[in-house]
Amino acid sequence: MLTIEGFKQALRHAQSEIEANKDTLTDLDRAIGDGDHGINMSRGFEAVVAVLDDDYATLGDLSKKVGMTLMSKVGGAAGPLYGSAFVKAAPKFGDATEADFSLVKEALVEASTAIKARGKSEVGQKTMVDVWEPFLSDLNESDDFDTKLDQLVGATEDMVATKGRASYFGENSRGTIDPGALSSSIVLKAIMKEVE
Amino acid sequence: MLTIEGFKQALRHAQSEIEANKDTLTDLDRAIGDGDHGINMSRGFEAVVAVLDDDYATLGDLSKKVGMTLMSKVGGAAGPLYGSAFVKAAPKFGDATEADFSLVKEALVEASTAIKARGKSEVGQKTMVDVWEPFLSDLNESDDFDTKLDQLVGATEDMVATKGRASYFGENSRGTIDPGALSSSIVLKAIMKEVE
Amino acid sequence: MKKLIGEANELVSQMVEGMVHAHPELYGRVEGFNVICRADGAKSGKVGLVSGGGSGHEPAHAGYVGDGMLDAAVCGEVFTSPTPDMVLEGIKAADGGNGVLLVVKNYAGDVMNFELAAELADAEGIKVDHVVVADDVAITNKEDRRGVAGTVFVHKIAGAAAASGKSLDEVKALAEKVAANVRSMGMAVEPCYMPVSGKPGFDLNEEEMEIGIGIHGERGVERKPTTNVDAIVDDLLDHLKKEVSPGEVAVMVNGMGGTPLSELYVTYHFVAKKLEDAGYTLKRKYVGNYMTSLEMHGFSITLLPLDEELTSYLDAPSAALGFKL
Amino acid sequence: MKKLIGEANELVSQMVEGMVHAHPELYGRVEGFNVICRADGAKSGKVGLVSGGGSGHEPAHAGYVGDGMLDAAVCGEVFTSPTPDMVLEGIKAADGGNGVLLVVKNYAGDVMNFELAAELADAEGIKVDHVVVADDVAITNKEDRRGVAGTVFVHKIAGAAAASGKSLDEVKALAEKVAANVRSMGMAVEPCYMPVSGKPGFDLNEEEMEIGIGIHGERGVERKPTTNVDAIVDDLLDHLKKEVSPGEVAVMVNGMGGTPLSELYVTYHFVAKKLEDAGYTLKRKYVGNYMTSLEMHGFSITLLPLDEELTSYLDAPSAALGFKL
Ligand SMILES: Nc1ncnc2c1ncn2[C@@H]1O[C@H](COP(=O)(O)OP(=O)(O)O)[C@@H](O)[C@H]1O
Ligand SMILES: Nc1ncnc2c1ncn2[C@@H]1O[C@H](COP(=O)(O)OP(=O)(O)O)[C@@H](O)[C@H]1O
Ligand SMILES: [Mg+2]
Ligand SMILES: [Mg+2]
Ligand SMILES: [Mg+2]
Ligand SMILES: [Mg+2]
Repeated sequence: MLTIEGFKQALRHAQSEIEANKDTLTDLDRAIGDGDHGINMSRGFEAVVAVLDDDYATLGDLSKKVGMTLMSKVGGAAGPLYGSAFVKAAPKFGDATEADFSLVKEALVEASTAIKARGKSEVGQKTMVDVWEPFLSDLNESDDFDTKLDQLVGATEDMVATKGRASYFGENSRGTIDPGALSSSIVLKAIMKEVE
Repeated sequence: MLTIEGFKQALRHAQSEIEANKDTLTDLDRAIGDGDHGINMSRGFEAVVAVLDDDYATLGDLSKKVGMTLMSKVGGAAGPLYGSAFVKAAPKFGDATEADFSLVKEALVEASTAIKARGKSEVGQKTMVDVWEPFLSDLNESDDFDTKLDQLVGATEDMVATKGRASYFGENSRGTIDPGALSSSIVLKAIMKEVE
Repeated sequence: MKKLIGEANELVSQMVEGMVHAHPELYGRVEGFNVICRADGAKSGKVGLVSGGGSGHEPAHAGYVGDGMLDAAVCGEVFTSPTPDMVLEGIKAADGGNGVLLVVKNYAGDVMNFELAAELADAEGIKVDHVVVADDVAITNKEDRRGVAGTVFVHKIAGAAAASGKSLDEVKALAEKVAANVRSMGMAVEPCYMPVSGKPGFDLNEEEMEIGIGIHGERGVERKPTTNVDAIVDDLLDHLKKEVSPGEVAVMVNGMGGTPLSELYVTYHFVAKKLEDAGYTLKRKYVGNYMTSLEMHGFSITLLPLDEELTSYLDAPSAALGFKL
Repeated sequence: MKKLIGEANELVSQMVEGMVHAHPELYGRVEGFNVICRADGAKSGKVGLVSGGGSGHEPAHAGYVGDGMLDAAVCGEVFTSPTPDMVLEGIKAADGGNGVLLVVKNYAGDVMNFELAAELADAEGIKVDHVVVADDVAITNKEDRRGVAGTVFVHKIAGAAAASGKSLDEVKALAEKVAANVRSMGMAVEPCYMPVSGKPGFDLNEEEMEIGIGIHGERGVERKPTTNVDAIVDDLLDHLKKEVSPGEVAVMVNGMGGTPLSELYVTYHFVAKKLEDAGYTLKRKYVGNYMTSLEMHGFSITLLPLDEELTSYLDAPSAALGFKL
């Protein structure tokens, strides 16, 4: 069950993991992008943590607030993508104050759909979509979420980017993990941990 | 006896020595100036060598031409100083086609006076004047010119500059030989060699 | 990495503060946002023109705010697209009641954030349209091309059209005409350094340069041994000439921020000679820092085919500090 | 050291070539010399204004040629005073029959070469006078002070006075008024590299900066651990405030050539705050690259006390690319 408190806990946990991986995210983006993904995510999740002290009546309210915060603090490509994800997940959570596995999954599927729609992207382009979509497509409550996420992140290493800044480097984008894939796995791990 | 051919030979020799010491001159100027003295002198003496193929009727004509060439090719502080030196030495050489030690010395004293007048400088300020003036003040035909010049150049190392760019560094100008002193010794050595 | 800044995370805000303080006759700041607008407010009846993006490209974009060019510039964090709420503030500040055109450089982040802002503005009843600039021929696939220095010509021409009283559709059509035809390509011999992380965009050794760089510190599409600028210009022009036919053009030699102006004029000297030899007529010429990448040492060349219409808008008066005419 | 140039010894000539080609409506070149003059020639009856010095300071000096400022700029080799014959060509190109004023920066080489040129011009019957600018407070002894960014204010004010029809004596008196009162000081975190030798002006490690640098790559008068720009500004202002009393001033934050404009505005932000707190009124503000030192990364601050006379000349129109008004 994901409670409002659990959701908050997940977001705090995501923030501390992003902080711990800030340099890694930035270095990955430096290799196949513009070197700011760790900085952007860190700025965004710091702002998210700052709004967690407020009270939220529903999971939907919290998710929407998180999305709006990310949207107005992250910037870059990741901002609208993560922002849309949480904003679009909100109606699925609706007025619920706690969500079981299947509601969480449904909300996350909404989030994933929002990312693809906003980014006009699909699986196989070496973006965060390559974590969100396959992770959710055949997700079971009994899965080892972390292992699955790690595999998906690792799989982006060998891909050639066709979306986002990494696509500028064509074949040379191969050999580096997509930074957005890694940050997505951090966020999803933190949420799934609270659902377990 | 300094003949016209000998004067030309001296200038060619000066040029090749300046070329060989270009980096040293530049590095000295880098330490207590703006790092162009070797470049300026090299540009100037290359131009001097280019005018040596012409015929000159008198030592005076040649000295004047050398001065004008240096004036219009060296630039910086060294240009007007060396330029004035050779231009002002010219009337002393006058119509002579060869000069004995005492005429050469008289002409060089004129040159030294011209440098001081143009630079509004005097002995002890850590400039080329610290080579020209003491070298000429008690010069005898039997002197070991090279050794004397080397000593004078070396003596500038411990001076504190009060003229030229090196003066900006005050006490910190101590410990480096004055680049103009070194280039002056090169030029004077080359000339004295042809007088011997 | 050495930076002449205060706290890295206050860089953009202090820069904006400095700009507005230095040029109060020209600039206002939208309270609480890193958004620069006209000191005298939106011009009633005029189509508003808004641009922006990450910071670090100065004088872009605030340097193009002024009579005859932009009405607002939205200044994101360094090399990071501004957020939709910021862009919305820019739109509101530029809205004179006759619609607002957004000039967007073709980056996933810029496009998404500006689109989101347009949706928000729409919801508030402001008519908004946008044009996407993608002039960087270093990228083969046209759809993925980055918006770089050519964007400045879009600002200038769309700005002059808006100032002359054209409608939103007309201004947009002109902006699209420029965007469709302008082409650029850049290179660098030294990277820039990200202020927050302190890291260079790429690591080059003494004998290497990057060809086909973007303006966000990203690596070029090709790494080569350094040569003199004569040969580098050949290289960039080879790409550009494939897409811009000989004829009358505007040419821009744009510095990346850390390039001495003397080098830009030497570079221009070669560019002009080679283009004229190849049958181009350099009708308008621009040399300087127009769209930079912090302290990157390098340059880009931009070509815009000119007709009378574009030329007259290019020559129209502009009060913008970065393009004063 | 990486340079975007052709042959190093042709740098200045190719730069001048590039400038004249890019701006034919503004510039002419004195045939065979690295001297830039007005495209439309000397203005009959107007006092001519000539400046120059070593190259590497762009936009100085050619960038200040234009209606309302200079009539000719003499471009020596990089960081090397131009020779008397070159300066003479500049004087001739600027002579409109009513005398010529030379604006000379206080370096032994500049002073001697310009003086020699004045003697030559005098022999040709041209009335020439000169003013020496020595605004750099980093040097304690006033006579030895270097001429740095403050020179730009002399160009502007003397240029406006000449354009308004003042006599040689009047223009000179105004130039001397500016020179007597303007004060500057600079610093750098990265050196510049001499194009011919390829060597840096000084070697700094990652934690050091130079305070009190000149504009020829020379070391500063003090080497210190790097700090943020807030503290650096305090340091420079401490020196300047000793010599310029609170009151109405023009302030210039000048980039050394390799400094991003974003950093200059952040720097200006601190400068403005601190000066205002100390009782100065910033009547006019200038932020940008005015007097550079190749790709050096650093800045200088210049203060000029203003009265109504100076202010009106400062505000007068100027067509010069580096100071367009
Ligand atoms: N069109 C897109 N669709 C999905 N994800 C994208 C898209 N463009 C970029 N991304 C993701 O965003 C990440 C980069 O984010 P970030 O560095 O913060 O933004 P920017 O690229 O603007 O600097 C990439 O690693 C990628 O996962
Ligand atoms: N006023 C002066 N009088 C005599 N010699 C001087 C004077 N100023 C400079 N010099 C000499 O000139 C040398 C520097 O020449 P150079 O580097 O070519 O010119 P610049 O200083 O203009 O770069 C100094 O080492 C010094 O010997
Ligand atoms: Mg990025
Ligand atoms: Mg020197
Ligand atoms: Mg970015
Ligand atoms: Mg010099």
